[in-house]
Amino acid sequence: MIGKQVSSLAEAINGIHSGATVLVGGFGDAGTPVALLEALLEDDIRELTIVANNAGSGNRGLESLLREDRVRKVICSFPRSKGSVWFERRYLANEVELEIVPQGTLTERIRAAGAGIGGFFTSTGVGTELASGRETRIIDGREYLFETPLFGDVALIKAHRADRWGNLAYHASGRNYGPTMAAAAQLTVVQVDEIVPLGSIDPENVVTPGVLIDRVVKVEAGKT
Amino acid sequence: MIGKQVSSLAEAINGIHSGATVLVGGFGDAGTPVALLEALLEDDIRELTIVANNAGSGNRGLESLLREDRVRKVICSFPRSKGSVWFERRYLANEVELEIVPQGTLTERIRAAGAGIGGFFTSTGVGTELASGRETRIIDGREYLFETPLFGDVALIKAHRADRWGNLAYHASGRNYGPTMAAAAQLTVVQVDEIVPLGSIDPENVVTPGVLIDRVVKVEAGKT
Amino acid sequence: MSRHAAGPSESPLQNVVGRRTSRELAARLANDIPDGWFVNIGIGKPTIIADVVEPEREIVFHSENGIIGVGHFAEGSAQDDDLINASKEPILIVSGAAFVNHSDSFALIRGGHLDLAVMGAFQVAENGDFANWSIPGEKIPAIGGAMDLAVGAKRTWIMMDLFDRAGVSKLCERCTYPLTARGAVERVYTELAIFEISTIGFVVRELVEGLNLEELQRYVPVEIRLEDSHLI
Amino acid sequence: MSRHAAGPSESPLQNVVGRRTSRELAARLANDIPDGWFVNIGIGKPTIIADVVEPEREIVFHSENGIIGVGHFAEGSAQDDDLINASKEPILIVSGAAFVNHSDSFALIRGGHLDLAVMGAFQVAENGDFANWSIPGEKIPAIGGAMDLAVGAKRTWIMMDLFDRAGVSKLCERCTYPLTARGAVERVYTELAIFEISTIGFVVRELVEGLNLEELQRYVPVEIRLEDSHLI
Repeated sequence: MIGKQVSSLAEAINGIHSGATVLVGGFGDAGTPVALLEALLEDDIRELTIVANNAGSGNRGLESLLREDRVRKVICSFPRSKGSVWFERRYLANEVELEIVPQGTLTERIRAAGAGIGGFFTSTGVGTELASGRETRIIDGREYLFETPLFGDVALIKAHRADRWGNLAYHASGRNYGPTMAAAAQLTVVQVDEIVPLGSIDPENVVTPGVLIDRVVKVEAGKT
Repeated sequence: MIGKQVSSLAEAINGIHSGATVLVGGFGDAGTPVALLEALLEDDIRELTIVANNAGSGNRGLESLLREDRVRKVICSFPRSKGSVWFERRYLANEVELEIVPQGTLTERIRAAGAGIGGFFTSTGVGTELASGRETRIIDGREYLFETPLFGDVALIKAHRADRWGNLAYHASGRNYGPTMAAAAQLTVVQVDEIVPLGSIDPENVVTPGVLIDRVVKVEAGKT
Repeated sequence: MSRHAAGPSESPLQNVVGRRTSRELAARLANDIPDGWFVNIGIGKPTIIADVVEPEREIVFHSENGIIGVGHFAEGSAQDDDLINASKEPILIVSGAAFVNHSDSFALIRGGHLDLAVMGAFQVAENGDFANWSIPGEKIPAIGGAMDLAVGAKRTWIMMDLFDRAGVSKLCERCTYPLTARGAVERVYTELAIFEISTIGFVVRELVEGLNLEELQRYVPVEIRLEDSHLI
Repeated sequence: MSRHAAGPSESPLQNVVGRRTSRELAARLANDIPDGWFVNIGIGKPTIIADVVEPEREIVFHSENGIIGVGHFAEGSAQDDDLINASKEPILIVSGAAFVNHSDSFALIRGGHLDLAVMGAFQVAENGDFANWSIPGEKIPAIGGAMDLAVGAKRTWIMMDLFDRAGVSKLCERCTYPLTARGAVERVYTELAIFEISTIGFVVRELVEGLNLEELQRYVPVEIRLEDSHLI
């Protein structure tokens, strides 16, 4: 019987090692797997490369990992975020590296990793300093940059509802990077608000199919 | 007020010209916009390039267009289909051209067109005769083929339900190419079973957002 | 021709009577958007547009974090942590809205499916180049969706203060900050004037009440023309 | 060593007592799939697997037209025109199923998310190459999802008749038909025997009742070995 639920946050993050590349879902606080990120603090996991939209949001989650000096590098689109201070401190002290990527390129690179695409051409960033030294190509008269897939060792995402096969439904703009990141990591762990019986998510409305999910952990509302 | 519904099949296909490249949704009969395809016969539209999974299915739709000699070329993955004979006749008589594309590459090329991707690398087809004379590249030790976007002048698709903004929900495996093709053509026309009031498709369950849709026409069940 | 930038102490032309507040400017911009357009309203000031648009208008507002059909800002108990715009402010959605994932949201953007993107800028040049992600010497850059929107949306309009905090004009001959995109900007909406970028550079489409071209030109270090001077 | 192909009139070894029907072979193959695997069952014979799998098993069957969780074939009034497998046959879905669009379905395939793909073949070579889309001289090629599955799924097993209609072995030293993929095949399930492809070529994992290796080898023009002969 397929049962992807695990009963504790410790079990959910078991096996995540120092030095891992971690895809972290969320845009601002929406869809951010705060409990999973906080759980990483319980283990001695360091030197993480974090791939996320923001370099922290609010005062928990990535912000905690940055504060506790667990992060070696952040690959993100928009580091600045209200209420977060630790990325800036670490960055200005040269204690964390930043790779900044346009948001659409970030999500498309993660998609490529999950979809078996070896690389792709996008016009985003053409003519900017991000293009400097990069492979470009004119296709049908338009200039494009070559971009490569962005894989994670782990993806930590949040959804609203899961069944025991790992089928997921999200809530509102909490969906954001979840469906894309779920496909792009060796190990995909989901924090959900509720676990429902198999078959109770309408097959038409499953947003992320369970085939992409390894572990599901329910987090009580208060603990998020 | 945004109102994408049109009241007749004639209006739905208005402006489609001879020589157009037409993306046609459907896999077998599921999700095939038969009424829209049959409507093309009413006008003197010829020399079409058809992009579809199959070169006809059953005895209507693409099969009718092939029978009536409206098709110059078919770009598809699996031409053979039970109950369809006209593609084979035309093809063996050199009256229609065939470009055969692996199914995943077909849908990804259409996605690229709709998603502003100038081209991409896939391993599908490596080492086969489809790779002959084509650009290849080794990325992280794996060999890939370069593939280009596949645009349509028109996309004809079928969905189950639409609202007046063109938001769509599908039924079962009738979804197939619809969401991808909707984004890849200058003009996207949808045949639906029913038109529902704005707001009655849950925002979580809209599969194709109306931004991609130009015209919606309701086709009575009897009229396929 | 030498033009003078204002001093660093405060923004010029503060006392022009018709000077628009952000909400007034957002409403003015909304009036220029045709019904039926799908419009990204980015982060910061442009997000106000969805809050002030007249209720009978049907413009569909897109937020790059996967919302098609952004409505008003959400207040009090209507706020939902998972329903925020790209500025991370709580919002409502309209009837007919749809949620999509991030990859699909940017496929819409890059694929040319949005009629318009409205965003802020640090600098806009008369050739349509603009810069809004990195200020040399400032601490941390932040791109967000701006580069994708600028190359992907059918049109880019900038909505911004005409002067930066030091009182320096954001309209310029050529951008000196790192570019977001080349030649993308069609229009610039500011608190004092609305500009179009044509092949001859900045053309004033509208000056607010109490402001004339000569006065404005004194603070803008690149030539600005009135619409009827196009062919001169 | 010379080996003889059967005559064109009919398939060899028709009368072997343990020769499996397609449904028996599908059930046999299903027994080799671990619980919890996500498995594409392509078109043709492999689609039978989802119909014969034991009800207590939890194997999730994928059909490339966007179905995750294929169930039994649908009969009578349970048939739905929009719910078909990749062979275009009406099916049911299981509890826990999900529908995805074609691009997402092939992203799953190409991205390496399926544990196994089972498909038919015209030829399978001892180096793992196989051919199943085009027969030179035949009229119309048809690729479908085979090339994507062969490079994308973690494993490829072939389920096919051992001999073609002319009675010629489909197992061969090297494919002469256009390849679907190089070196992809791990196992071959046929009505008479089950083979594994190892670094030394075809290894017999199972012969049906009433068949011995020498007898089978007479009709197969490439060396086949018993499992325990690996190191000889």
